[in-house]
Amino acid sequence: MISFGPTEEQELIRETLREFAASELREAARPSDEASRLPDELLGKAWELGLASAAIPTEFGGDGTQRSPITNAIMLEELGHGCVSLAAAALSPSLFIHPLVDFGTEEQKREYLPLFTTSKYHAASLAFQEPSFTFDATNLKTFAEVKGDGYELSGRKRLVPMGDRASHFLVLARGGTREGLDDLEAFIVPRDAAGLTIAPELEKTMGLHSLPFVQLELDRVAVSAAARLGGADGIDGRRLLNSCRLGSAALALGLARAVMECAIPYAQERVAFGTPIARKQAIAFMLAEMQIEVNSMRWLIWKAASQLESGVDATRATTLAQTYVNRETMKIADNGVQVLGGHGFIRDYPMEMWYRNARTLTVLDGLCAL
Amino acid sequence: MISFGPTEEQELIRETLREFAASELREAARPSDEASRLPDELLGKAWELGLASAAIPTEFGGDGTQRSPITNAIMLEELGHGCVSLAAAALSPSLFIHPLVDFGTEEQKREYLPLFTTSKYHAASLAFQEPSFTFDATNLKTFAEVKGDGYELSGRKRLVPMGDRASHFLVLARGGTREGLDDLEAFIVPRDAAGLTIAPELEKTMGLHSLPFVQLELDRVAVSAAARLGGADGIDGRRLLNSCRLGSAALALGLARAVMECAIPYAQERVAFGTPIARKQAIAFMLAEMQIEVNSMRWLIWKAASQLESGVDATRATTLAQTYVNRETMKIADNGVQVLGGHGFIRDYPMEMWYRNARTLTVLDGLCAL
Amino acid sequence: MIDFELTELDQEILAEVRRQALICRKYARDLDENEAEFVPKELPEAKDFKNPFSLMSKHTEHDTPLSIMAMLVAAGASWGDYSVRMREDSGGLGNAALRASGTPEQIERWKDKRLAMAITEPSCGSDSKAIQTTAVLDGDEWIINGEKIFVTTGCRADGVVVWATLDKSAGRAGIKSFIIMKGAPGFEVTHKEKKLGIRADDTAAMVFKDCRIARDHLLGLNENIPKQGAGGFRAVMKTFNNTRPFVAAIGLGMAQAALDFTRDALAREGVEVDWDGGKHSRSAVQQELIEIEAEIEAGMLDALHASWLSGNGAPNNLEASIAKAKGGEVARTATSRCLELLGGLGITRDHLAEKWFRDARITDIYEGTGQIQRLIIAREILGYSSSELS
Amino acid sequence: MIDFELTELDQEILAEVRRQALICRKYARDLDENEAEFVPKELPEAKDFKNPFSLMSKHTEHDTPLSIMAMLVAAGASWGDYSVRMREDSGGLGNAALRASGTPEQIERWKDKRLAMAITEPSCGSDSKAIQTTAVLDGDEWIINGEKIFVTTGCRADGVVVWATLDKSAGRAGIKSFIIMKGAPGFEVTHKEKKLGIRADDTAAMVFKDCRIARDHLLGLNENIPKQGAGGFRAVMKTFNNTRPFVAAIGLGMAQAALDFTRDALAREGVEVDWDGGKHSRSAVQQELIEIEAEIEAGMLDALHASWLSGNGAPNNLEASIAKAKGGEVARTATSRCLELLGGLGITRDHLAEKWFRDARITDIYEGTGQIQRLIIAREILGYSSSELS
Repeated sequence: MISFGPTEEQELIRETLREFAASELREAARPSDEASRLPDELLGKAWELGLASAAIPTEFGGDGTQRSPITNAIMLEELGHGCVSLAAAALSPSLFIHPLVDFGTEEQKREYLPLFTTSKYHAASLAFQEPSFTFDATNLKTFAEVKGDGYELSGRKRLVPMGDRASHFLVLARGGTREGLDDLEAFIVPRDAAGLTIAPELEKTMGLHSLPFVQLELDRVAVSAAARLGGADGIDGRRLLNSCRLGSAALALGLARAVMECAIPYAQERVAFGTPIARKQAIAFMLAEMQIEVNSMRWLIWKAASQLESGVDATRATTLAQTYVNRETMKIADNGVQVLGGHGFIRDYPMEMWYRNARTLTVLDGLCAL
Repeated sequence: MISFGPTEEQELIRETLREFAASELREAARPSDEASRLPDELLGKAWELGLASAAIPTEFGGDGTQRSPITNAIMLEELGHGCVSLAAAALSPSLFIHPLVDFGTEEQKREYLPLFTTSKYHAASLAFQEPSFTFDATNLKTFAEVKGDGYELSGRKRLVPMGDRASHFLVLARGGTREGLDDLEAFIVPRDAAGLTIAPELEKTMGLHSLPFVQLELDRVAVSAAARLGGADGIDGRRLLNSCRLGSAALALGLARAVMECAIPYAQERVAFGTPIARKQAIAFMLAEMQIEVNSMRWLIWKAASQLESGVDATRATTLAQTYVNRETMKIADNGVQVLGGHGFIRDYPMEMWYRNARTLTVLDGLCAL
Repeated sequence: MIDFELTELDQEILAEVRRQALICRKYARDLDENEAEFVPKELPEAKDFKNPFSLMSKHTEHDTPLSIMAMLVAAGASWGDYSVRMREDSGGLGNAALRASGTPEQIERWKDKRLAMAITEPSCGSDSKAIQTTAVLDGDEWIINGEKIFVTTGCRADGVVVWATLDKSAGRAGIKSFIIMKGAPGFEVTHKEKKLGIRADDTAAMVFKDCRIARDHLLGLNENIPKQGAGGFRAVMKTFNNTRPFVAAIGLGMAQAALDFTRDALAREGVEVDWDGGKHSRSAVQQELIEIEAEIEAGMLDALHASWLSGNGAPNNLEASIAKAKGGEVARTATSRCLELLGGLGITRDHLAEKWFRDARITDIYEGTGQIQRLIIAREILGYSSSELS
Repeated sequence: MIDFELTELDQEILAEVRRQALICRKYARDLDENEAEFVPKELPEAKDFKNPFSLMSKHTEHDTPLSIMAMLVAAGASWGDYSVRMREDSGGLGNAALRASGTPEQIERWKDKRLAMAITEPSCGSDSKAIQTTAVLDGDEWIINGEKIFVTTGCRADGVVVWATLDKSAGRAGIKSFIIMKGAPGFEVTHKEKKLGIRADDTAAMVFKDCRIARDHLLGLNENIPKQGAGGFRAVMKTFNNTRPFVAAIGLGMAQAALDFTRDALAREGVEVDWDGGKHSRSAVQQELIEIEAEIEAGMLDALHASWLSGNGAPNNLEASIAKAKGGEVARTATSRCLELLGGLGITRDHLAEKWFRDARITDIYEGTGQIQRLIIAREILGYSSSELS
């Protein structure tokens, strides 16, 4: 039955996070960007909202509510509205937790989920991106080879979020036994694994300055059979990717809405040629276009998230949503800069930061999971 | 030396054709479209302008001026400004004449070029398009097989312009001996060749109503070795295709300019909400966009044509021009309809015809040659 | 609860719509070529046609509500052929206006008539303030004088709802809606437009020359001209709130038809989207198919959202215009992009793709162009009046 | 004769530009990170730098004229790094204004100074009528009061050409240009902007507080305020006709740099455009590469066309705005599309691609936004005044 109505609980969560985003994230966004520094106290505050433990069943110490991709999409939009960079940092443990909840064996859940149920932010991450301009999930260059009872992982990963402090990485690799996404496997690799070299992204990124990225080099990293996520069953690679892609898309939606909500009052206040620029069709139509696309993006994300939630294959819906959201977010951020003109180009306003963040976010999958 | 200045002769030709297009083509365009009928008398008048014989050297009875793709681009823009459908009909012999001038052996030129130097319009055409939705010039399904001293041609062609009256077809086929465009060959096939079946396009086309198209079926059509264009040397398939693609692009440019020049006065005269709609930024910016792209298209076409003229490989420049022109022409025609609103949708105005013609023209290569 | 799944009943209804649509499609080409009226009830197959909405009797609160189903049914019908939809239901925009603004007696009196809506005049588009058609009360009769164009289904309708002004100096507040039935003295349909598309659908031009109608033919019966504000005009405009997403859905049905045809045609030649791959494993054509599908999906969700709001009695002026703006744009661009993908064969009249391209183009023009919709959206989000942003 | 081929001399000049550009590129990252001034003359390699225009001494009538070469040189320099160009020539926009509006004596006096141009104020963008900075004659001195922002190269310039009004009630006709050198009493550079891009290039905010300058610092020395028309304003605006295509060319140089980098990076991983193939033989990425290249090419040809006209002494107000509108749009979209093609690696600061994306964004903003350019274009083709279309 088609409905666009959030539950009362979802409305409540939305309100809470909207306030948090406005009071905490938005405030910290610019200083963190300028300093390329992630404020630890903010991670702590975000953690207290229970973002991580909400997805963890009570039996493993979590809050046990049903893991809901739709609720997550609503949450991520709000956090992204505050600051996508800080939001991604706060939520990056979901890259580890959600796949574990979705695919982990009983033992894996018991071993790792409790890490995230204490009162202190605990970092873990997903290693997905690789050092190739033609990087494609169907064609990873990181391989897992069966060695004895376990596996040996070899390859290079880049742009691993929160990798500077993650205690564990979920490393995506090819098993080499099947085709395309069917061949996708995930391995739990502790930070101190032999053969794993972690280096910061020395040159940093254009946007998302407050999100620390690292590079991983896996030189025949030996892991036990128990490190293979899902054990003998492995994972549903499509579901994992869809979850990550929709996570980024929901953040982007929040960013796009932030741009719009900044451009509207600016255009109303800014007077040129004797009249507020918002009263000029060229500007007014740009703003209208933003509203059209913010709405459209949200429904595409919700539809894909609802498929993820009901367990049907959401690959097609996710591809549609991601393709659309990446393009429209960038267009909105670009037009946001244009509405502000010179003020869109200087760092006194948040717009140029959003422009950089939009372009950075929309070329990366896997900054958080839905 | 970079220059955008036409020669005096080119200016003169432009003026002449602009007048002809305005007085003859524009007048006949709508009645021909409604009746799906090509007025013979118009073909005669166009022929008298010497469009065909200009490219034919004096030794073969032509006017002998240097064949100039740049001049042709200027001409085609003007004729397309009048009516692309009638212009394509008037110029379709160029599809046969220009390749013959460019690649024909001495014997081939002597035999066929004089057909076009009389005072009466003489139809010949190029058979290129095939019955496949994934049609691609690098992958033709019409083959030429060596049989004895000659060749046997087999395959199916569609949308052959002026095929209802063409005395000869230049049939594009694969030789089967080389890769991609290097394998492209052209054969001169008379209308009455054994094994050649000519059928009208029963269902007609959405636009270009006055241009008669036919389908060809080649069932082991035997031709002599002398029918192979260029003899033992064959042809430069790239040059042939570039010439055809730029021909269509130049026509499209004329059409786009016609749309703009109709939309501008309409928007100035049409009053809504108490003011001419041209004074609203939403409309004014659409018109400005049309002018930007009409200019941009013209320079891209001229640049590619100048490469064709100087004999260097114009494939890259042609691809850029064609890609750009196809997209922008369609956008201009689409916005032209939008500026006229309801009047853009009814057949009292030329706009809806240009919209159909634009979409039709921009999916077909090879309606005339530059 | 946020949900996008169709229930079994939803699917059953839409399956019936599609079954009929496929039958009607067989006649579409011929009717277009002949610019002929299209009455599905007279098709040989029509005796088996069920009214899809009759299946709604089985409807429970777990099924998708009627407001949303109406969009899906509209898109499903125009997926077959644009004209099918127009012929199936009992009337056009005029009936919607009657339901929105008529008194209970008026609604009862004319509910079974097919009513077109006559707004546009030769010198005004969406600018209702500029309406020149006048209504003057003469005893117990109104005398109507004026000219209307672009009256959809104006030829075959039983009557027309006409916008006319009681007092030009009063602006919008002076505009009233009148029901004028065919046969009224001085009412003449002068012209049937020849069009780019929707050719099997009549578009009329009409003249009212001292046309006399009874006093009770004023919709709503309110003869007052309020001193301030737009008077009943707002209520009249509400009619359009409901039709805007509907019109978008119709356009999107055609866009979906074009995409489905294109996808099938290309798939038969081995070109299909691999949904697993990223941008580096896609062909240019696959990428284009994905983008077109995303556009249509976005437009359809906007239409469903606007109708979901209205079904809940929530205001949806903003969302109705979003749906119409997006739907109108998608209808024109998606069909055009499909033709580009199909190449030369797509523009032949062998297939209906070229017809859908022509038919769909009206979506961004009628019932308020995309530009008008963007003005409405911008005014809503900026809190501007129509004089502050014009 | 219509021709697009570069002569040997043309190519020699551009090769020298490229050689220097590649050297400057080595320093670009560091200067961006430190938001530092960039003076190529001080680079270790600079002793070998030739002024490319010095090669023009060999120029004949068969070579591409200077007006066009200036565009190619500008694009060639910004292909290396945006800041290279700004530092190389002797001045900024202020020098162009001096040349356009100064008396011979004024031109001679200040020709060797680097002059910035101060137009924008905190409460006005491109709206010159709204200028609040005032100039009042007091004996033989002008007293200037006001605030200016977005003054490109305002920090390092030797002086500034400032727009100020003699009489606010006179509108544009009251606006005059004054040369104010650094050190003038009451003239203070208050702020260096931190920016998205072109960070090695200073953008200043400045204040004039009872700033006194000699009477002969009024550019052109014409103190009259014409009763009708815009007075000398038209002449001042002519300055921009010459700079608009130039600014476009600079942006397009960056776009070309991004495309070349992207093409090379992808080619090293085996992804290259096959120019022979049609759309059915192209990958999505190849198609995108083709479209970006076509956009850049179109923009560059528009810039060359506008400069060809001005070189011939022909009016080019329309074409200059076409070049700026197109160039500005291409600069922002092409660099953005390239980053999208490069994926995750493109947004790291390992490479300059992300810098070009940031730098290029200014192209569609400064010296008249894309919206202002479209207004100019529309007015030209519609024959409207600025009050008829605003």
